[in-house]
Amino acid sequence: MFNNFFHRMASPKHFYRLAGILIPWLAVPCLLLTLAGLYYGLVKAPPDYQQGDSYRIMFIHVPAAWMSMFIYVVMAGAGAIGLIWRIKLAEMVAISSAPIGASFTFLALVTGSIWGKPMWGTWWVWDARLTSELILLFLYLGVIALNNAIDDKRMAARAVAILALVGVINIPIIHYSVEWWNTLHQGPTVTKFDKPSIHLSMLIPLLLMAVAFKLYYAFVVLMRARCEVLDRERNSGWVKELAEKT
Amino acid sequence: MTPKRKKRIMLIGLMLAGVAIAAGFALQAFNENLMFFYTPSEVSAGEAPAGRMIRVGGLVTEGSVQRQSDGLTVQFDVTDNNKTITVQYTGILPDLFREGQGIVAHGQLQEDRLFVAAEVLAKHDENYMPPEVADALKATHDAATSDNAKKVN
Amino acid sequence: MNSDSLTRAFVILIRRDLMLAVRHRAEMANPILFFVLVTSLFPLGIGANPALLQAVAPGVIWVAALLAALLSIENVFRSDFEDGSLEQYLLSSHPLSVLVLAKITAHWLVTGLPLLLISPLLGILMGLPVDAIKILFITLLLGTPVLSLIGAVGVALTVGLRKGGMILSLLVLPLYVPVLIFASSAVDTAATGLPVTAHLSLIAALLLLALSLSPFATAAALRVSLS
Amino acid sequence: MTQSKDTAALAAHALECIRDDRTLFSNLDFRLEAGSALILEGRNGSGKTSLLRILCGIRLPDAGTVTWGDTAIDKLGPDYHMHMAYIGHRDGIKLDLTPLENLAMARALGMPNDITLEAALAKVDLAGYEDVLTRNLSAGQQRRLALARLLVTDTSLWILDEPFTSLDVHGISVIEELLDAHTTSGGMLAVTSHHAVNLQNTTVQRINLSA
Repeated sequence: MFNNFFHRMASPKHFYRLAGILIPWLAVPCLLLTLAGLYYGLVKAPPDYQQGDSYRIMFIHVPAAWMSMFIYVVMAGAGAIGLIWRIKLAEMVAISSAPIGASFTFLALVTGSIWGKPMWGTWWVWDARLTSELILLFLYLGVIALNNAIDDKRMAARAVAILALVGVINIPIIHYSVEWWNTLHQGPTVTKFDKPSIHLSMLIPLLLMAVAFKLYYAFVVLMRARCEVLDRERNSGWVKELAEKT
Repeated sequence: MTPKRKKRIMLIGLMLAGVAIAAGFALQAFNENLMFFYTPSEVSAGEAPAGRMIRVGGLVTEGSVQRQSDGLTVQFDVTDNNKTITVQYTGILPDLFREGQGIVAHGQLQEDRLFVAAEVLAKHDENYMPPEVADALKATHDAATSDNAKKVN
Repeated sequence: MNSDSLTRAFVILIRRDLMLAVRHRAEMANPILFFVLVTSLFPLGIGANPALLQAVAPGVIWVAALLAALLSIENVFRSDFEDGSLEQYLLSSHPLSVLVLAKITAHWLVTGLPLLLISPLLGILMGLPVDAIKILFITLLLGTPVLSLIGAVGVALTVGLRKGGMILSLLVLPLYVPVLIFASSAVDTAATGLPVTAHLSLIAALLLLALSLSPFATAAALRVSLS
Repeated sequence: MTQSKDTAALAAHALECIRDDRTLFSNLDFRLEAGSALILEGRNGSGKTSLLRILCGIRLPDAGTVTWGDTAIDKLGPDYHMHMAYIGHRDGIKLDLTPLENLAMARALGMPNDITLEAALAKVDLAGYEDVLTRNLSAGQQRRLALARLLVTDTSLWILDEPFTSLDVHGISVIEELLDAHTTSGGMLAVTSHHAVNLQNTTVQRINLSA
């Protein structure tokens, strides 16, 4: 019963319509939050007592790094759902997530590097966080390459799901393994239990940007998945109808 | 229950057992000192081996940094707010190196308890605040450093 | 249909693969030659300074072993895919994951074991102390099966592709990183005379984890690749 | 979960197969009973091989299900595979093993029966070749060796993709006899062939995928 409902909700046609409605409702708040976050982060927030103004890159760097991991987990989770319950939609979400995740990972690496130059005196160090983020980028690239290499879409989706799952098991292992080189990267700031060791005036723009990034991911993944749906269902009646209408 | 299904359950059981034992091994490994990282207290208590490459971490004691006449060799004290050890390093120090800052030194402990570092890494801490807040905090919370020492690890 | 027949299938499959390997002796030698050659290129490339060599030896030997494993791993399913044997494993009345484990075991015996046996010689060439050579041997003993097990998943995902080789390294190399770090730092630590039991138990943990999960992932990937 | 040979049946329900944007077949239904044969006909690329691979459970259908004794085959897994044998385009034999070694492997992978490996080879007219490397056999002999795999395990459903490829007239009649014997003893057969398949004692059901 539940299963039936779920399958119907996840039917490509239904999803295509629903996503079309949702996208503007995600994109507009995303834009507003980004503007607000940038304004509070770059203009309103005071300079840091130690790092001066250069810490401000954190408002891009930190949310991007969060997203890079969050998206990988979403991708693996969607892949698993697609693999186990054969829900096509989950497969499409998994595949659509990979390039977005790779972009956020790349963004986190680049901004981190720009931040590292004034702070550590070097663009790059083989530090634990940096290295595991770099490997995460390779994992994403592997997923994308595998998806591109397999012609059959259905087969590609299942292969990608397996690879993403293997990767998700490995991420904590990779993370701990690279911690063996003593780490230069700071410890967690916001998630510490007692109280975030960041001043409220800096925390607010950081959280605004984090939510904006999440919304960005949500509407871009929906857009990509919509394209994926059209591509995969291009022979079905409803897509042909849609094509004729426009 | 068909024999096939029994076999399948057996395989899954084996798999879970493997994962569990793997976790056991990993936990055991993490209980030991993997990184050969020691605090000044541990060094003072004689827990750190001499003459071998180890890591020592802590805060640079205020006013302890002394440059030697060659201009490159630096000597400073590192503390965890309990015990203090003296570190000697020859080379260029990282930009973030300053008194009161957390550092990690990689090197050898000499017989005379002097730690000769081959490498010194500075850590920028995870605190973000405007300068005035930092000043205020410093004035009121001198004891907060004990908390910081822990984070350096 | 008891577990006896499963054990028999497991043993027969390993024996058959070993027999095939013996009938292709020349191919068997390739990974090990590669391993020795790559390692001996380093003294030529970076100079024969003993202190320097000893410092890089653990990393160099392990990277060479890793590349040798990567080069040879494709054969684990390639010929079976081409002649249709893979379909027959899939349609066997035994669980595919067990057959896959047999294939990986045979492959390790043919390619991983020789690397292991020749590694002390390379350790001597690179000027490692005896204690470190012992640890090098143990890390290879525990680590090379992990390379085969992880590699098999990658091969299973790419076996049906025309240009599988390049993608294979992209898929597999990032996953090899933990083994490389744990193993080479174990040898490194041993060379400075410190105890390495913690490192070794971590590599053992990796081996057990790979042993328990990889056959299932590989089997699932093979089903996808053949569909 | 052992079905006796006469109760089990293979059935396809509303099967659909799409490849490269082309619907090869859709809404395909049939039922294959013990003692009968299914012969698939159709042009090249009409989906015969795809259908056989779907029946094996190697390939997933784009819609519909295949059942064995009223249970979907992807639920049965090895419980289904122990009842069936498949010979595809590729022989699934190792050229660097002897015929005997090849058959020993095939037997270990399935449910062994009582026939000796030598007798199985004799049945496909390969007596005397037991210890020759398969590489040195002719293409027709290699194909017959592949078909000999059907004999060394205890299976009721044979799925054969172009079994007569590279066989000469004599070879074809040898194999046809084997197939006929299999169905008359209660076995099932799903086969594609460019040649006319001549099964005298078997109920034959034909499906033309090009139609």
